Amino acid sequence: MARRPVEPFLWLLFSAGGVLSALLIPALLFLFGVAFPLGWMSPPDHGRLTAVLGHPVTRVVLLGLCVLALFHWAHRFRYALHHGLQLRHLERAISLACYGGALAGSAVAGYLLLSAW
Amino acid sequence: MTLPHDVLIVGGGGAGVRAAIAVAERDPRLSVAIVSKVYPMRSHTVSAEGGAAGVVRSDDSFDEHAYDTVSGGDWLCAQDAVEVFVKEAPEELLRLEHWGCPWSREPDGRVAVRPFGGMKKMRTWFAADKTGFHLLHTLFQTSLRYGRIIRYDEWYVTKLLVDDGRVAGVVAIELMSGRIEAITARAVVLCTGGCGQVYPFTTNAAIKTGDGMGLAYRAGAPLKDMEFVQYHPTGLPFTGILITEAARAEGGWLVNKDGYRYLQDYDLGTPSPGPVLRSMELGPRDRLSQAFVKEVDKGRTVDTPYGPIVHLDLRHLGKAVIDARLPFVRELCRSYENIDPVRELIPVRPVVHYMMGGIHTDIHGATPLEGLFAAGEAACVSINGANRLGSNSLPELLVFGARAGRAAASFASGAQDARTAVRPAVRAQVEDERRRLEHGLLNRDDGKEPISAIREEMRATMEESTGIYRSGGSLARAADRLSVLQDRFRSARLEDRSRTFNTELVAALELSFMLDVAESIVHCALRREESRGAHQRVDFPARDDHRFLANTLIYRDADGTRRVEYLPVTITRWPPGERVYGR
Amino acid sequence: MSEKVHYTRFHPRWYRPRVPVFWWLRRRSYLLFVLRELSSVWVAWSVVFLLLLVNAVAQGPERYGRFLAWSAAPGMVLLNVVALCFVLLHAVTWLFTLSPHAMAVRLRGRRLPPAVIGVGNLVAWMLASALVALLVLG
Amino acid sequence: MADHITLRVTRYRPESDTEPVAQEYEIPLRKEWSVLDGLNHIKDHLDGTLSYRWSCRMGVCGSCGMTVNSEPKLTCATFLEDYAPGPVRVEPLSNFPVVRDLVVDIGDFMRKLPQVRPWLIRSEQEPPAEGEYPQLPAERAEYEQFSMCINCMLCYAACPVYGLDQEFLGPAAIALAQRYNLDSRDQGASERMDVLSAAEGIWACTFVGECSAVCPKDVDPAGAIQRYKFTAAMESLRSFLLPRGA
Ligand SMILES: Cc1cc2nc3c(=O)[nH]c(=O)nc-3n(C[C@H](O)[C@H](O)[C@H](O)COP(=O)(O)OP(=O)(O)OC[C@H]3O[C@@H](n4cnc5c(N)ncnc54)[C@H](O)[C@@H]3O)c2cc1C
Ligand code: SF4
Ligand code: F3S
Ligand code: FES
Repeated sequence: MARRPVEPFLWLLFSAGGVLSALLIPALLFLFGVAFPLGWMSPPDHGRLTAVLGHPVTRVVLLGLCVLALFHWAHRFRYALHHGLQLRHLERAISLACYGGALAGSAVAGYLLLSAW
Repeated sequence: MTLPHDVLIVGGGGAGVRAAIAVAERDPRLSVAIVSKVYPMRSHTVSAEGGAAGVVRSDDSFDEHAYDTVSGGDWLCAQDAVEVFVKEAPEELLRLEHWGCPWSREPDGRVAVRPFGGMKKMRTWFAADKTGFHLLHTLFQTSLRYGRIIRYDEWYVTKLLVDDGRVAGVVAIELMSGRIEAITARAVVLCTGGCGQVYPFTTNAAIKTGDGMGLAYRAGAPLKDMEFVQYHPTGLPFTGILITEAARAEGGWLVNKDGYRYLQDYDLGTPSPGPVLRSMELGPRDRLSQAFVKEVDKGRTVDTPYGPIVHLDLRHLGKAVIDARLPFVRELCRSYENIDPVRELIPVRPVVHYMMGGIHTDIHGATPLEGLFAAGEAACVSINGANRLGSNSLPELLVFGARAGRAAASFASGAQDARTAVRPAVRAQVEDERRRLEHGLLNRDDGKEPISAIREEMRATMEESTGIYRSGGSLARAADRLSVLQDRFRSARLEDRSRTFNTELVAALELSFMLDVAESIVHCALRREESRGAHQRVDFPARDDHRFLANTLIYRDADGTRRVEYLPVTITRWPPGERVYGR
Repeated sequence: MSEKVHYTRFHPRWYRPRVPVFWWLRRRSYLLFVLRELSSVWVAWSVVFLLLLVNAVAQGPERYGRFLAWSAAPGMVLLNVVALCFVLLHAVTWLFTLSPHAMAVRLRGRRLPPAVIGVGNLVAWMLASALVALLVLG
Repeated sequence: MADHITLRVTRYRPESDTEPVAQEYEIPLRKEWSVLDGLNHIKDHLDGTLSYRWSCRMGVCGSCGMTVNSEPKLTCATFLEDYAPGPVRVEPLSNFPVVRDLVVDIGDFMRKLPQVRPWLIRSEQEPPAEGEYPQLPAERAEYEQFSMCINCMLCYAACPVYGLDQEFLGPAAIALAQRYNLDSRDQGASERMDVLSAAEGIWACTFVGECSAVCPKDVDPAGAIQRYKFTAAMESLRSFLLPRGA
């Protein structure tokens, strides 16, 4: 039987991403994606956000969230295509696209959250 | 094509799998195979609930277990076999523990024991109330370790091959494909279980049709003590599903329609709130079932569409005890009766449960037919006598399954003679059998009635004549009716001509075994003119040690005639006495 | 049976049903499963959205203002409402049905029942959300 | 309540049919009848050629699994009354090859089962004479749930991953491996690791969870698999960080 040595690590990333995104994303998305745009609440001013984001802990946490959530997506989406659409013959291409995408996204996130400040 | 082995085990229940492991451990060179008409883990051992007896506590002794067994069996037990049994039972149960059986535990980590009917001490090991389930799955899974145990799952054995007075193998049908093959062996061990299906109302699974008893009987080996059929006092009405004796052992009460604990009226002791060993609800099964019939006669039972019932009351035990010790009872009551025993009374009535009799064997599981061995409920080593005590059967499977396996292995190792090739006489038997199955049953065109009608009549006949109480007159009438049914079976009709998984063919073969078994039960019961244990004759209400302190042997000779003989009971240390409960 | 099965005269072919491509439309629970899996796409979208926000804040007040305007466009709001639904589906299934079964949390030697773990997760989720709101809203 | 109900039973006769067809039977509707009682009525009184498996009729032997109105069920523990007024569709279990009528081939599971070594492994086997291996009630409770599996195959019929990929070890086999892994008396977890953490083992499962939803014995194979994923991942992490097995 083929043992895939990376599978456990991918799964750990997937799981950690699942927990973190479940804990944090609903609130963030609710605020910035729905509540502020619809005017239910007034958005914080620029100064406040810079202050919050200026703190390295915030940025590290956000980076963690982004990276893990992206790997969460990659892993889950890969299986969704694999089983949901029965695209098993495209397995390699799908894995490449998914995990590759997550890696690329992580790089962008890293740049935005670490170097751009 | 023939499939050759050294030892062939027919039956994948507790006895069969234990025997197979014993063979594999005894002699690794032997080729051992299990044939079973169902996957082993579907065998009926899986349904056993209450527990398995074996002496473990320091306040207990082998002698006490032996005495309980012998007196419970109304002195019809072979006492040498009982002594072997009580001694080896704890060893076997421990071995099972080492194989992973999840026995329930005491707070300190030791194996727990519970009281059981007819037992003077707490010695019944249990795994909640799914003991048989855990026991069978543990055995089966352990057997997977022995890669050399070959299995023929879902093969149905139709005939024993006998070559010059010695067993040579079997003929079997592979159900998936319908192919009929000879499986040859130097030794055959029959572990095919009981025959409760000859009765209409039974705790036994659909597969318990006495095939092995029929196979042995037709091959010339005698059946023993067939008149002793155990009724379990607490089955659910309609389905016959068993409510385990453990329910009473944990403190359940049997009450009649007035809420009265009626067992006190039948010399079984006086009621006390908690369970008392060998008393009241913890009396032996024969006596409890008989008490029920007397209650019916007194009009103190409750009438239902499925006959009269009494109630089993567990409510005072409380939810915690029921969930920890009797979860399966609760599950069964909820699904099949729509009641919750935590709050409601359970309707129960006696139900056919176990066959004390079976293929006659010695304490090594050997039958009088050379090379043929038997163990488990199919066999009668005579440890159960006229009435089995609850929780003695599971250890019996282990002890005598292992013994029969070892004996068969030794026999097969010793029989390494020139008989590897199938001899012409055997080949002819195989051809005959093939013809009977293909033309006599599958493809016959002159069949008349469907088999289910014959089966229903057989069952009704057995219930009327050979129930808890019997009489000479009704037994004689039953004998006549059964021989008519035998004739009718010979012109039965099968609708299903398919080769693939033909369950109608299986049902027909099972029916024909059951008819033979039913006849042997009725004839043995007719001849035993006394009342003992589970055999109660209204026309001979007393035990008669003068004439009948003997085991019945019934033979079928080559010309098809029946012959009944008696074998004196082996008595080593416990002379016949009075059975005393609750005093 | 230890031998391999052979198709013979007596062994006609078995019927091997094929799984249809849209197998997950055949049962409600399967559909829910597929939706649950697809929530990951919306999780990924949320990450993108957040990164755009971070980028805008980093570029100064004016870019931040434009970001707010852009996110208030009807199309964007609609998109984010859908995303929020999926993200909530993810949070609910992940925290309350999946992980309670996947974890064996022990307290004083006893395994906690899944329901208790679910309640624990609920508390954690509320705390995390409150923290986010506090940081953002001040 | 009507006194009859229609069973629409899937028939497949391999000698003559190329694919399954439905056949209807009208049977009496009795309060206490299970779907299995209905099938037995058909077999005994209406059509002797119908094939299906059953034995204990008390939900413990695991023979009688079929698909009832699209759900995998033990037919002996599923009651006709709950489906009144009908009709009730009775089909073979999904994801398995159909041998005939309602009989499917579970040979695949029977071949996989020994691979996970579902037996107690000890570095040294002590003779029974030395007494039991002690086990506290709490230790027994650790694995009890996973020891309740009756091999009824409902979980395989419900698991879409198994339907798509027959190489997948499947819920019950993995749950049984976990039953032994979590048994305080067992020392064989490392021997089971290779098979379980193969691609066709735990990693193929995407936690659909239907296996646990349909399990009649509350075994929760989905939970068993997820817990094992965690164990296996931690094990990999450990051997990655401490490659020399320190
Ligand atoms: C509901 C219930 C509860 C019980 N509870 C207890 C209890 O608590 N304690 C206790 O000690 N005892 C109990 N018993 C009794 C005990 O369970 C049985 O006596 C015992 O399990 C019989 O085991 P066995 O191995 O002899 O046969 P079984 O388990 O019945 O196995 C028979 C095997 O033979 C095979 N077979 C039969 N005919 C053929 C054929 N023609 N061809 C091929 N294979 C064939 C079958 O496939 C099966 O594998 C209980 C019994 C019942 C019915
Ligand atoms: S895990 Fe449950 S559904 Fe699966 S085989 Fe075991 S008992 Fe049946
Ligand atoms: S349904 Fe299948 S995918 Fe996993 S959780 Fe159960 S095995
Ligand atoms: S017949 Fe045994 S589980 Fe249904």
